[in-house]
Amino acid sequence: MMPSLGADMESGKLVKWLVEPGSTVKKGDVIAVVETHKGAFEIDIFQEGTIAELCAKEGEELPVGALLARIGAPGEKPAKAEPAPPTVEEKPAPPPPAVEPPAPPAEKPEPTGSKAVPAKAPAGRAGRAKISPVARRRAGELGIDPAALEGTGIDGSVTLVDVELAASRSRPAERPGPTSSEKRRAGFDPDQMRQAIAAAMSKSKREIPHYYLSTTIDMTRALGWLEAYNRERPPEKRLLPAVLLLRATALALKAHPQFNGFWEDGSFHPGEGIHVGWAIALRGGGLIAPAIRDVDMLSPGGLMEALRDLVGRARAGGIKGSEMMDPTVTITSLGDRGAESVLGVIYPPQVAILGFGKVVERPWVVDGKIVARPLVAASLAADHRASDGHAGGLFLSAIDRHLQEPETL
Amino acid sequence: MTDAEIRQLAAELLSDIAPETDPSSLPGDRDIREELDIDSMDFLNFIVALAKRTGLAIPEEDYPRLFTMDGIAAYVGEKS
Amino acid sequence: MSDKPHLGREHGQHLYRQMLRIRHFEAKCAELYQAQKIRGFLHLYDGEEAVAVGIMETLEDRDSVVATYRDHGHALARGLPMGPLMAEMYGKVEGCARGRGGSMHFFDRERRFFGGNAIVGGGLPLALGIAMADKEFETGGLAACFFGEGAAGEGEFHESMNLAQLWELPVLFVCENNLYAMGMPLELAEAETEISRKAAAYRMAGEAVDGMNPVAVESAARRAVEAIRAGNGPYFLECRTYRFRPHSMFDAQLYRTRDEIEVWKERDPIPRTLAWLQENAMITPDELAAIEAEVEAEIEDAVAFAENGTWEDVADLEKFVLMDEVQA
Amino acid sequence: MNEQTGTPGTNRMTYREACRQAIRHALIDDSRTFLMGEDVGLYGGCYAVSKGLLQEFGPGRIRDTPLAEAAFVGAGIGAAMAGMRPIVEIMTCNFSLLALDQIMNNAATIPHMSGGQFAVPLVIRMATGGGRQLAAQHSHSLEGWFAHIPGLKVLVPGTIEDARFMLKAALADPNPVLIFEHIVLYNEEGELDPEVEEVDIAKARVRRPGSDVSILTYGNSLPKSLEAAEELAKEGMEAEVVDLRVLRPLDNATIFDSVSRTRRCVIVDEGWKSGSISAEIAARLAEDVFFELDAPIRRVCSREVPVPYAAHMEEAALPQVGQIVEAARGLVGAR
Repeated sequence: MMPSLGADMESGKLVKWLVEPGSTVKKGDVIAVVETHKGAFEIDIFQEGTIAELCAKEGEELPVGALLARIGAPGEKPAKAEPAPPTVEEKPAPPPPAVEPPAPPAEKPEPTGSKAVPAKAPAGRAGRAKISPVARRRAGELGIDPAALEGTGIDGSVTLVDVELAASRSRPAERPGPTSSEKRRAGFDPDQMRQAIAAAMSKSKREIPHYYLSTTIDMTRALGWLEAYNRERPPEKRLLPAVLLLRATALALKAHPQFNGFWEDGSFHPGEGIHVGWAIALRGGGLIAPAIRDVDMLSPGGLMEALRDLVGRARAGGIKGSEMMDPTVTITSLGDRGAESVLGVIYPPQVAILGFGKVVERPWVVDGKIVARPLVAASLAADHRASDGHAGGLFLSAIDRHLQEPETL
Repeated sequence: MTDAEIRQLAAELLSDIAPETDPSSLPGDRDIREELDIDSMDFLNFIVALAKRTGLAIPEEDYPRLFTMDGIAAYVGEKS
Repeated sequence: MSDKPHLGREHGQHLYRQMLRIRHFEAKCAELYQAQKIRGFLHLYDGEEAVAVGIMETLEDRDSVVATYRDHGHALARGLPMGPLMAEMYGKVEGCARGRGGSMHFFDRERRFFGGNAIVGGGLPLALGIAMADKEFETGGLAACFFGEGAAGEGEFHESMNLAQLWELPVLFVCENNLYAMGMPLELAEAETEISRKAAAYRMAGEAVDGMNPVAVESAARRAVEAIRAGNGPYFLECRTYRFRPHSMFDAQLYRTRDEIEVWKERDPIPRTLAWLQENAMITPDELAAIEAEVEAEIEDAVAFAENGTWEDVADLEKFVLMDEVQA
Repeated sequence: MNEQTGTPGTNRMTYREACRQAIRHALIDDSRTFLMGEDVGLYGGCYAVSKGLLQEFGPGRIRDTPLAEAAFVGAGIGAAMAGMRPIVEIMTCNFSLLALDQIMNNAATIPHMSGGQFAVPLVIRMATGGGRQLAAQHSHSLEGWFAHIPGLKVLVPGTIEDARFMLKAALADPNPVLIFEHIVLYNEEGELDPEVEEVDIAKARVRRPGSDVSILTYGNSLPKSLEAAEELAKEGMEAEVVDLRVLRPLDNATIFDSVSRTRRCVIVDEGWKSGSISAEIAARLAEDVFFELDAPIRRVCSREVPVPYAAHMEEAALPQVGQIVEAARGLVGAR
């Protein structure tokens, strides 16, 4: 058929046939030259077979879609010279050699009645992802491809929350277009990060019924062990107290798995592995909490290396998206400066966040006597849908117990 | 190393860690951790770098002497 | 016109002048329409001038007028200045409705001219309400409501006739029976072709009068107005008249014969009135020439006024869709 | 005064009584005001709204009319143009079609067409809506139709307070104002805030704040929507219910603000969907706050049938609480 070579092309003049009846053609062969108001174009073919009949004459002006030639199956005899009765069509007209994509395969019918399951493959045009207008706009602002996200909205559509969550989990560095390098540092746009934090934290406070527990842990043994450990090592091999907090938490989580995982679709899903999101404050504001994977399986030295690597890359903007998606639980530790205690906000869909204040020297009663001890306030903020306070108390106690046996960490 | 060289080195190492700051303009008696907003990991990285550049061991118990520029200058000057 | 022995010289000339103003004004309108200065529908009153002139002679400032879309004659006879009328037809903001209404919708609040209404029968209920207000506020005023015989086919006509009589409202119903509702001949439209008899069905006082004679119309209107002001409720005047020109500018007049038009033209109120004035020595050639000159000058001024007018700012398009206040 | 008064000495009254009090006070406040319509006097009003007013104010102020909607509505327009402040009652909005010429061609056009010379300070009250088994010539909701017409204001009191005070604001307005009173609401009873003595006729009102979905509605669909919101709250979904109150001119600001906050919207309208006020609102949302939407707009409207007589059929034809709940619930997806 006369192909449409442009939106404004209505007809074309067949200038020259480059094949004749009986010619064998294959996909990509040029079979004719057509003249249009934009000039002459070679017409190539998208089929294989034998030219059965040339329907259009050279010099003829034909509208788009008009029959140019019939193509038979490979090897098929060309039609006889005298025209066949017009009612007898051996083969349907070939599809136009246009650049239309093949029709999408028919979608498998969704099982009906399973209302709770969001339809993953949207039923829209040609499998196009369903993205809400605001989600699309926000994704554009954040430089995220919304079509790549898993939609949780109506009919599996990608909603604003999906975009905000993805933004908060992934590095929005691949943002296309010009960027204001003034504002951006190390791959993060502070405004975008603020928005992402705002979205995630708002969602958390809106949807997660938090409960909070805290306890004070005597760090004498842990720090003493650490001091001894570090004394024998050059600075680059030394550990930070954070390593002990991470290890103690990871080991406690093994015994209390209800704090390690996600609340999704109305129920708790335990995490596969203990991947601790470590909250890292970025210079100049903002916060990300990428995962250190399998903390329970790392040695203190290995963990320290992982931590150093993670913090370094976080500051430099080199966190992988998967590292943002991985955490099964989060720890926020204030280190040696800042406040004495912290009560965290759970990062949805996780179910718990541990908070460690700075280590402070305080009076402490040991064997009936008041002595100065380095203490840390440890807190647990947990999702009451997934666990109860009693279990939370046991979990905090387990962390304390592990910190009293630093050599086992 | 002279006092000035030590201070210059420290400022250079610190600005690697806190690139948006200007440690060289820091008053010598201020806590660099507060002034440059560096945390324990940053500080440890600073110690690692300082040890490497000066060849000093810098045991952990000496860390508190390295919280100010004046302290760093005195410490490195004394040990090297 | 010997049946009007008391018609004075001055008044006779006045009637003539008023009709002439309308006739010549409209002749100018037709010319300007063909010159595309005036667009839209243009319905000329040519032949019916005696009705508006005769009725308006009897009205006072406190009275109100509800007109039809063939409203040029009503407006001029009511005393609306010619310039703003012409400007209205030009669509200029200096028009009597800011160019919003055009030929069919002349309005003048000051002269209690409640608009040319282009829905046949649509003005009758308005006249009732105006009359209710006249009654409530005891102004002594009445509402003169013009409509064609075609309105008698509308429900609004009958509802209004009934309600006006029922509530004894001071309404002067003026039916301009020109025999054709657009192209629909009266005898094909109405079972009862004597429109004034319809009033009787509502127990309303009424009569039919020669609408080609301004003096006859005026004297009938005086009787009507007197009765209304006496508190007797509404009055119905059927004025039998004829329009010489087509319904509007784009009308081939397939529904009537040239002969019929010629017969009616013999009764043209303007030459007849002039002839009568001349026969009775109530007008001198100089006076006639002066009247004609005055009328021509007035029209010339009106055209100039319209030509010099300005277009309403498009930014004001939505102005008055909703009013900010009711004018005092 | 009569059985609809409610408990004497308190501010508790029915919607019907609120309508009556509104008329009564309007008649007391302004001698230019009168009530005119079919059976408003001797009969006391088809829905008993004007019961007792003839006795109090006499036939000059409470005018029974013949069955002639075009004439008495048109007379109301003329009287308004000539300085009065009429209240015209049309028994039910289906009958308003007999006066549509007057409302559309005169009341709505003359102010503009006269270049601002003639205002039409008229109020037309009419009963609207279904739910009383009155079948297809007494049950329709045509307010959306009238909201199509520039030059009119269209009010839809959905609360006792609005029934009580909208009339006053309408009469003070220099434009033709149509008030649609829902027949099912007449018997609704409620407390009037003694502090409130007037209401605006320009703004929509948030009757119930919420964060998850906006339900935009009016009239008798308002109580249904509030009930639906309570249902949704049990499921943890906070619906914001916006009472449109004024269908023309629509309060875009309040509508857009609410939907921009909740990002989801269900429009509940007892009118039909096709070419309706719900369609208009949906179109405006699509035009102006498209990029705030996080889900498609949903509408719960009457089924596209003449409202039938049989109770179960009528119920099926009109918007119901369950449908509103379902529509809102469906918008939040799986999260």
